[in-house]
This record gives sequence, structure tokens and C-alpha cells, in this order.
Amino acid sequence: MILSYIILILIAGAVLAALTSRWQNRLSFYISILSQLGAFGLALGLLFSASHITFSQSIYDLNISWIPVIGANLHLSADGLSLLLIVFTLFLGLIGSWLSKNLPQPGFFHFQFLILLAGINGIFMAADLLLFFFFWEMMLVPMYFLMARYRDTSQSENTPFKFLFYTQVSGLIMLLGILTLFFIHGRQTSIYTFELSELINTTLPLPISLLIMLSFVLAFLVKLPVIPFQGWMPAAFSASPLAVILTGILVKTGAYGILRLAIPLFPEASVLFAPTAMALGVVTILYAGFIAYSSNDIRRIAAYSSISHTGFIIIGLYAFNLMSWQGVIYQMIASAISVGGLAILAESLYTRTQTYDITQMGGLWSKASVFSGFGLFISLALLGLPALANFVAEFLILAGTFQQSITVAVLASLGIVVAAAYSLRIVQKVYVGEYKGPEQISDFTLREKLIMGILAIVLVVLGMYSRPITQTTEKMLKQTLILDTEQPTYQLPDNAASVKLFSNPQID
Amino acid sequence: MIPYEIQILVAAFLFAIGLIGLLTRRNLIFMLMSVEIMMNAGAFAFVASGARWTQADGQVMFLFVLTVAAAEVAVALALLILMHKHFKTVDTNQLNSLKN
Amino acid sequence: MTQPIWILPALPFVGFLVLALAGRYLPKKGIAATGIGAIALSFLYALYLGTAFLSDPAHRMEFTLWEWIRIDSFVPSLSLSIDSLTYIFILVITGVGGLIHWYSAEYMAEEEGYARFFAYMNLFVGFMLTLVMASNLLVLYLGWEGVGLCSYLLIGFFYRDPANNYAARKAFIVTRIGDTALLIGLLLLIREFGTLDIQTISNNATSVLGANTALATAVALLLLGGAVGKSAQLPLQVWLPDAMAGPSPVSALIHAATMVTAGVYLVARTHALFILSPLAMQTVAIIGALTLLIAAISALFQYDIKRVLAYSTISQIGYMFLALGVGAWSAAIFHFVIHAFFKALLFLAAGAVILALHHEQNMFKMGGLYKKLPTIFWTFLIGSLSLAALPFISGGFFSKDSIIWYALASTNGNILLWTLATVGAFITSLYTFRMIFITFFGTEKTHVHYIPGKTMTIPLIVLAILTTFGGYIELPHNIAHVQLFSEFLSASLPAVSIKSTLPPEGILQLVVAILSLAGIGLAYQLYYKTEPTYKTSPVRQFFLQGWNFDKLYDTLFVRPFVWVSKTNASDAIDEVFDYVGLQLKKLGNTLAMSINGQINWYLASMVIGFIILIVFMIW
Amino acid sequence: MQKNTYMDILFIVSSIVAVIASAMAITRRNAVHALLFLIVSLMGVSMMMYTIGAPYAAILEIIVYAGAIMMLFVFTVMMLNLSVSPEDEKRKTGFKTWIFPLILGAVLLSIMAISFLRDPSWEGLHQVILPKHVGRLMFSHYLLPVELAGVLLLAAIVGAYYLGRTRKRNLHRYLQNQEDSYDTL
Repeated sequence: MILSYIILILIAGAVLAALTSRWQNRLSFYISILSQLGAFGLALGLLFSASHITFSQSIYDLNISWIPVIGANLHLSADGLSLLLIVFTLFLGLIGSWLSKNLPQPGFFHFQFLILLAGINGIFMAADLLLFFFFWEMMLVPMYFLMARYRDTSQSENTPFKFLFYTQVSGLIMLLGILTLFFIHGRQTSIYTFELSELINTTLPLPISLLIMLSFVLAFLVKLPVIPFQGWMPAAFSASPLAVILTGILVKTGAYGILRLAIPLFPEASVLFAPTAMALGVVTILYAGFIAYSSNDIRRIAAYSSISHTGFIIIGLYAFNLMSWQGVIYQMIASAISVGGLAILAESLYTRTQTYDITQMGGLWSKASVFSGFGLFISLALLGLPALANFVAEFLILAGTFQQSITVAVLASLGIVVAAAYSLRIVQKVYVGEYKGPEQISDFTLREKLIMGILAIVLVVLGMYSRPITQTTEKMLKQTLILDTEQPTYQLPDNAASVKLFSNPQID
Repeated sequence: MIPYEIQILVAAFLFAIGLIGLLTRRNLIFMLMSVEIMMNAGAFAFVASGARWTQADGQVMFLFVLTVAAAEVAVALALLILMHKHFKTVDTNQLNSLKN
Repeated sequence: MTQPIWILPALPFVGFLVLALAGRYLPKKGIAATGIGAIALSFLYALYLGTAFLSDPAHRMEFTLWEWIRIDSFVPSLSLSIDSLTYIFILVITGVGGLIHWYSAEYMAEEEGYARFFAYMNLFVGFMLTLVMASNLLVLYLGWEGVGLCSYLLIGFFYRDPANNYAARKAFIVTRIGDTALLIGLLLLIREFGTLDIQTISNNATSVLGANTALATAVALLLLGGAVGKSAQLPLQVWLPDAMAGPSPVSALIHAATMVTAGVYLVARTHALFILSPLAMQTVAIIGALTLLIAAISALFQYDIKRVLAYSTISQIGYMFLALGVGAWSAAIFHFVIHAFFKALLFLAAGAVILALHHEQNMFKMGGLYKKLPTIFWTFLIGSLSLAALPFISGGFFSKDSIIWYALASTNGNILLWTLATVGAFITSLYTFRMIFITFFGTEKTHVHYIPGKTMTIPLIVLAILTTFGGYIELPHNIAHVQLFSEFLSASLPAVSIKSTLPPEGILQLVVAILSLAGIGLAYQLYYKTEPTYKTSPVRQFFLQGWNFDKLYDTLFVRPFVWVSKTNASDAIDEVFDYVGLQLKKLGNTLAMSINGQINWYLASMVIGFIILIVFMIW
Repeated sequence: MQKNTYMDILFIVSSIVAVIASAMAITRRNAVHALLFLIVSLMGVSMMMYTIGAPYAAILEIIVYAGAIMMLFVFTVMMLNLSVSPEDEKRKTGFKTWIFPLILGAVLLSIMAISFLRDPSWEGLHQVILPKHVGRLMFSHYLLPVELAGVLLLAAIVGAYYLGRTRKRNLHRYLQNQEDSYDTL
């Protein structure tokens, strides 16, 4: 029951913010912040007990009948992974709305923003496939409106539509997959239900399960995004300043979907798909890294570095071991923060220099040293410097992947070199060299300092102390792994048999 | 007796002529007239069919067609007058406000 | 009682934080005091810890801060440890590092970004201490990358000149290529051992990897990849000469005392893995021998005084690698210590010269300085003597001689390595004294406008003393049996194994000594007797550019990378999608043309539809 | 037999007249001329109806169509002074204008003809259907549609009145004048 409060608080906040903005713009901002803080506190409270609860039998479960005719339920549930991502989403949401304090039409903004957050949190809680799809679509619409309304007018007006098109088409294919699964399961057991815990038990012939899995995975790969579905992301990043922080939140749903749905529902098919996915991941890392290197628009660099990070996520997901999965969860969070940080910097730069083109900047250090310090820090985070969260993520993913495929791990680690190349290129073009910008340029404001400071602290703390993340998700990941450990591909190399680490995890 | 199919064929001829007029002319008066020709052709087909099976239904239908034609002409001409008042033309080339 | 050894790296880190956050509010003296103080306190604490080692060299201190990561049984902690090997490194890093800080207080006084400079320097020392104190390879990697970062920041310290930043970026990326090899090595170790704890790995190395297996070779070579990157050995040596773009104290700190020796430390620390693979050992030795020769020849053709020193650094580290490769572990570390002394001395003295001549680095525009800058000249000379390994009166002789000896005498050594090392020694003394003669003798070409003060000269004198007398703690067997150094290290590093039949050591020593004297003599003939002028020719240009490795890599790697990147800058895949979208849009526009407001057109369309309908109905 | 032959000839002649008159009607430039041709066409159709034994329909055709509806047209044309269509004065009614509709009409005609002529055995009874039969059927079986047709006519009357009435608006005098000038046209 308590889980639904998180969503309800957000929706109530959305409606209130929209209504109050008619006579008081500030009020809608405070209402939005308050409702997010409320939800955040609630989720944070739950998170402390999160490592003990399981998804399908969560103690905070809410399960009421929604559309009885087709067996769809309003079933919300949560385990460590869900709560972690919810807390993190709300954290980024708070940062995002703080940043957007001075946007025009705050009522509209906060309404859409809170609905978006509610949708995303719904995704993390949905234990019913139709509900999952419902939330999946629910987050796209406000995202589209936000991107369209706060669009950078210098960009093509098609960019928000591009985002919508990519996600909607892939979402439609996922719906087909959901329905196919629903009917197959219904025919087998004559219980027509969308309940996730029921559908997991469906026995599917391999070709069919492969097809359905692909329909699911397609939607998630587009959302992540993985090459060749990356086109919407640079467009979205340059469409709107907001898009970035929002995208940071959005893309996590893709990885979550694979971890929560695609792999548990179709373990065998996932194993078959793994080599392809890993190849896609490697291509994504390098391809996006190369483009990031030659891009001059700082938002485009942010977009492609985010895509490059995604490559690690996809590799880690399909390496099927605890280490790489922990790395994936780490990467979801670290990448969102670091790329988000870069995007915030891009906006701050834009308000000061009126350009996003890094070739027109330079020598910022002599004029705005705090700004440049944070800029350097974010670049270092992007290139995966140890002691920052991105390193832990990439290290765990690579270490996990190495157990499965040495080739993939080696190729992926080349991405680290490429990441260094493009991150340092930003530093070189923007912060150092001869100063090229306008005469008067201000350093960070207090708000910018605070926001970037918080992001930096989170990156450092998570980079040096991984327990908060690894512990809460451990149980869920082990559970999912057990589903898959019967597959032959997961067998360990013989010479590592002596190592306890990769033996089948036990659930207490 | 003229075979039924010939009768129907004549109706079809009339209908086609009306159609061609409707498509060709840009003047609303002429277009309305073409519509009349087409309706008349249809009405004749009803009558011919009624005659073919010696049923009175064909002529009843003719009556309905007549009614519809009368009503249509009344309203259409009223509209035409109104249009002429507002746009000073009955040329459909210039009455293309339906676009966009 | 566990000593809180985490204080050692923590002090510089605190110094960094203070300077980074509050540096702008501090006066210059406060900044220098914070920067130097942090290192000095660290050094003093290290000295205090040393009491334990004096009584028992095998002593080992450990301290675990907290678990960094926990994935099942894979639990790399933030744990630090000190054994005798680490202790020596700590002393050198904090000691020489402290002196360099001290020197910088004056050297950097006129530069902008005083606080930033000391912040970076402190951070550097902090990461370096983390690196050497890590009891876990992941923590070592943390320090490793941190050191790379600081070198990046410091090389590009004068950020207004894009060339500096280019050099910095080159240094970072080139070393990162090596780091990636190291990272893959770590991944392999995780797979095989399930842990990254250095002691566990060392203890189980033989049982898990097996001696002389492909696996052991792979592990060792991957670690070596990281080491050659950081230590600027073949084939990743290209970044170091460019790294001279940084201020001179930075060059001293990074390229003499600390960062570049990280590779030496890594190989020494993981010697248990290297021993398992003779092939890897051989590779280390060959890389070292080739590097020392290639770099020495390059040094011979430089005109920039700092680049001479840079190539000499590469060359000297080549000696250390050679020693590591032949299994003379303690000889390598000994040379590291002496090298740290004299190279820091040389860099600092060169820095003083450069400062005195108003940032003139071209040796051929110097000359006749021995009268104007006597202190600098004498300290520089002492350092040079050590570099040229002049017998008995320099520390460099003892350390280098033992390496050359082991290159032949060790069971891994052979005559080829010995020849290369000996030729290298000859060239070393040649280029060293070429530098001395060109810089300090001859006619004065640039006016001295600044005489370095005491803050700069005292560290030079201290280092000069250390350089001269440091060598006496470890003397060759045939001269006197003083082996304090290798005995101290014996707990951490195995002793070198010697071949049974060997030529007498004395003769070989004599050959080396004569050769280095001959080098000095030749330099005297070439550069003192006649006024030196700088000439260019294609061959000279080739060596000046460091055997054109830069161009080679540029053609092989950089250009293709940039080409691919630029070619696909607009993201071809995205463009395909965009093109499809555009065509669809065009199609839509075409269809939209039908909505033209012409009622006749609508009617005609209706008729067409009607016709189609009828056709379907009557068929 | 005699009478039938006579009727057949009459049908053929009147059908030819109707078709030609229709064709003339749609090609005239002058609206009044066109209307006169249209009346001829309607009379021809009326004749055709008579010859196939539907006198009631034939009479209605003359009275309602040619009499009443065509009068509406004539009045409108005269009222708006549209006897010469402005459009036809400006535009050339050339080949280009006609070819596409002609083709469409021909295609439609041919597929209708094909569908009608596919089954040739359509011979049937031919008897005169008297107005009495029609009336009986209309007021018994088709009572409701007839009522609805009445309502339709009523709606048309009301609609035509509503559209055609002269509006009195409280506008500014200047605009009022403009409005008036519209009305007088």
C-alpha cells in the first residue's frame, strides 16, 4: 500500500502544481519540490529495509483488480533494486526541478515533470505486465511535451517527435510481445493474467520465446539506447536543456526492463541473444566514443558519452554474473550523474557564452575557476577515473564480462581509452588555452555550486564506498541469476572452479 | 419492347454525362445541374426496374428521389445565393477555403 | 597496536583539499606552508615509522580502512600496508618530494596559480603514496590512475598555451593505453585468483598460475604493459619528452622521483608473478636494454636542456627495467633511489638555470654560466657525475655498475644485455657532459637576470649530498662488503641468482669506468674545445624527434582514429534513420497536396474510389 | 405488337434526345441556355418513362422536375445575373479540362455497362403500372418513408428560408452600408 503513496503523492503534487500556478508561480515550484521530497523520504525509508524483501512477495505490496476481464491487476511491488532506482530517480528529479526553477510556465512544467516521475517510478514498481506497459507509455507523453515546450528553438522542431517516434514504435512492438505472452500463457494454463510472477512460469518453445524476448528487448534497447537505435538521444539532448537530466532518468528504465523482464521471463532466449547483445555493446561503446570525440556540440558529446556508457550496461547485463550486474546498476547511476553533470555544465556555459560549440570556447579557467574545476571533475568522472563512481561501474562490468568473454572485455576496455580522448578534448577546448569567450563572464552561482557539489559528492562517495548499492540489490540479482544458472553457458571456466566467487549463489 | 438492359444503359449514359459535367464545370450552377442529371438518371433506373418486374415500388422510389432532389435544390440554391453574396462568385476555383 | 598508516597519504590529500577549496583565500606564504607542511609531516611520520624497520626489516604494517567493493567473496578493501620495499619508496617520495615542494615555493612565486600548483603537487604525492602503499592491486590502480591524472594536470599547468595541454593529453592517453593493459591484467588476476590482494596473489602464484605457463606469461606481460606506459619504456615512451611542458619542479617530481618509477615499483611488487614466466622476464630485460640505448642516443641530439634530461630519465629507467628483467630486484630499486636523488637534482638545477635565463631552455643559447651561477653549476655537476656514473665519487656509479654487472652475471643475464648496457653507459656520459659543456662553459650568450635564492639552492645542496654519499650504503662485493640496502630489502624482494662461472667483476667494472671517462673525454673534445653550434640534418632530426616514434604512432594510430572519428562525425546510422524519416515526410507532403480545396478534385477522387468499389463488387 | 414497336421507336428517339440534350446542357456557357437544354433532357426522360409503362412517374417528372425545380434554377440564375458564367468567360474550356473527366466518365460507364450486360436474359413482363398501384403502395407499405420525405421537404423549406433571409444586423453605419451593398448584388 505504501508504495502506491509514492506515486499518488507525485500525481497529487502534479495536479496541485498545475492548479496553483494560475495565481502563484512560485507556489507550484514549492509544491512540486515538496511532493518530490515527500516521495523521496518515503522511498528512502523503505530502502533501508529493501535488501530483505523480494519483488513478488513484497511486504509493501499493493494488489487490486484493475481490468478483471483480462486479468490485469494494479499490482505494485518493490525490492532492493526497485527502491534503489526509485530513490535515485527522485534524487535526480529533485536536482532537475531545482535547476528548472526559473523556467517559464512552471505550472505546466511541474505537472508534466511530476507525471513523468510518477510514470518512471511506476515502471520500477509494476508487477503486472500491462501495468508496466501503462507506466511505460505514461512517462513518454510528458517527456514529449516537456521536450517540445522547452525546446531549443535553434534546433529542428522534429527532435521531440523523433524521440516520441523511436520510443512509441518500439513500445508498440513490446505490447505485441506482451500480448503474445499473455495469450500463450492463457492457453497453457487457462488463467489469463498479466501477473509477472505467473508469466515467468510459462513454458515456451525456444523460437517463440526468442521472438517475444526480442520484442521486449527492442523496446529496452531503444530506450537505453544501443547502436543502431541511438538516433533519438543526440536529438533529445540538443532539443531541450531539460532533456538531459530527464534522459538520465529515462534510460535507466531500459536496463531495468532487461533485468526485470527480459532475462527472467526468457532465460534461455536471453542466453542465445547474449553474444549478439555483447557485440552490440562493444560496437556501441566504440562507435559512440568515436563520435563523441569528433563532436563539437557539447550536448552532443554528452549524448554520445551517455550512449557509450550504455554499451557497458548492455555488455554487463548479458554477462550474467553478479559482478557485472552490480556493475550495471552502478553504471546506471554513475552514468546518469556524470552525463547529467556534463549537461548541466553545458547549460551553464550556454547561459554565459551563448554557444554550445566547444571550438568557440577556451581558457575558461582564467575567468571562472570554480566552473572549470567542476568541469574538469565531470570530465574525469566520464573517463572513469578510479575513486569516482564510473570507475567502479566499469570495473565491475569488465571484471564480470571477463569471466564470460575475454574478447568482449578487452574490446570494451578500449572504450576507456576512447573515453579519455573525448573527455580530455572537452577540457582542452573549453577550460584551458587562451580565453576566447565574452568580456564579462560570471563564475558559478551558489545554486550551481550546490547542485554540482552534491553531484560531485555522490560520485565520490559511491566511487569509494559501494555498499549502499551492492547490498540493496544483491538479493534480487542473485535471485534472477538462479533462474539462469541452469543454462549451460553460465558454466565457469574449469580453472576457476576453485574460486568460490563464481559458484552458484545461494539464497538464504 | 425495349430490353431492360438498354433502358438501364441509357440511365448509365445520362449518369456518366452528369458526372462528366460535375467534374468539368467550375460554376456551381452547372455543377448543380449536373447533379440533377445524375439524380434523374438514377431515378429513371428505379422506374425502369419497377417496370421490368411490374412492381409499383420503382415509382415510389422515384418519388423519393424527386423529394430528395427538390429538397437538395432548394437548400443548394439558397446556399448558392448566400455564397454569391459573400464571395461575389460561384466559381469553385476561388471557393477553395476547404484547403487547410 | 596498528599504526594509523593511512595518515601518510591522507596528509597530502588534506593539503590538496585545503588548497583547492580555500587556496584563493590564503596568502602565498600560507599556501606554500600548507603544501610543504603536508609533505613534510608525512615525511616525518614516515621517519617515525622507520624505527620499526631499523630493528626488523621484515616488519610489515597493515591498515584496512573500509571495504571498497563487496561482491560475494571478491572484497577489495581500501587497505594499505608497508613493508621494506614500500618504505623505501615512501621515504623517497616524501623526502625528495618535500624538497621539490620547498624549491617550488620560490620557483613558482612569480607564476599565476600558486595555490593550484601546490594543490596538484600535494594530490600527486598523495596518489603516489596510495600507489606504493596499496596492499591490493585495485587500490594500486587507484593510485596509478590518480598519478596519471596529476601528471596530466601538472604538465598542462601553464594552461594558456594549447601546446602544453596537448602534451598533457598525450601523456594521459598514452599512459592510459598502458593502464588499460594493466586493467585487463587485473581482470585476469580476478578470474584466476578471485582476489586482488597482493600478498594472497604472491603466495598462491605458483599453485594457481603454474610456472612457465602461457597464463603466467599473459599476466606478467599485461602488468608489464601498464608498467611500460607509466615508466615511459618502449613502446610507450613517447609521452615523456613532451611532458617537459610542465614547470621544472613538476618535471623533477613526476619524471624523476615518483610517477615514472611507478612501473618499476609495480614490477618489483608483483615480482612473484614475473618470476613465473622467464619469457616475461626476458621481455622486461630486452625492453629495458633497448629503451636505455634508444633514449640515450636521442638525448645526444637534443638542444632543449629539459629534453636531454627527459631522455636521460627514459634511459635510466631502462636500466632499472634491465635490472628487473635479469632478476636483480634490489639493484633496480637501489638505482631508483639514487636516480631519484640525482635526477631531481638535475631537474631542479636545470630549472634554476632556466629561471635565471628567463625561461630559456635552449642549451645553445646558454653558455658560460659556471661563473654566474656557481652553486647551480656545482650541484648540477655533481648530479651529472652521478648520471654519467663516474667511479667512486658518485652514487650513480655504484647503482649503475651493479645493474651492468647483473646484466651479465645473473642467470637471466647474457653478454648482449651487458653490451647494450655498457654502450649505454658510454653514451650517457657523453651526452651528460655535452650538456654540461654547452650549458656552463663557452661564451655567455644570454644574460643572467635572476640569481636563485636560498629557498631554491638549499634543496639542491641537500640533494647533491644525498647523491654523492647515497651510493655508499651498497657497495660492489669485490670492493667492500657493504650491502645495507639489499639486506634491508631482502624481506620484500628475493636475492638475485648468479651464474656459476663468471669473468672477474673487477675487469668489467674497469671497462665501464673507462668507458664513462672516455665519454667525458670525447665530450670535452667535441664541445669544450670548439664552440658548439647546433646543426641540423635529416639524421640529427631523426634522433631529435626520438627516432620518429611520434610520427610512426601518428600515422599508425592517431590519424586513423581521428579520420574514422571525423568521417563518422555526423553518425551514419542516425542519418540513415533520418533519411527514412525524411522520405516518409516527403510522402506525407505529397499526399497532403491532395487536400487542395478544389471540390472537383474531391469529386474525382470519390469517383475513382467508387469505380474501384464497383470493380471489386462485380468481380 | 404494333403499339409496342411504336413505343420502342418512341423510347429510342426520346433517349437519344435526352442524352444529346444532357450533353448540350453541361457544355453550354450560358446558364439559361443550359437550363433550357436540361428541361429538354428531363422531358426526354419523362417520355422514356412513359414508353416503358410508368405514366405516373412521367407526369411527375414533367410537373415537379421540369416545372418546379427547373423554375427554381431559372429564377436563381436570373436573380444573380449569372446567365453568362464568369468562370467560363475567363477560362478556356479546352481539351485539358475535359479529358480527365471524360475518361473517368467513360470508365464508369463501361464498367456499369459490363455489369449490366453480363447477364443477357433480362426479358420480362411489361405492363403499365397505374398511379393507383403506386398510390396504394405508397400509403400502405411505404407510409413511414413518405412521411419522412415530407419532413425532409419541410426541413428543406425551413433551411432554404433560413439561409436566404435578409439579415438585419446592428452594425456601424459604415459597415451596414457595406452589408447592404452585398445584399443588393
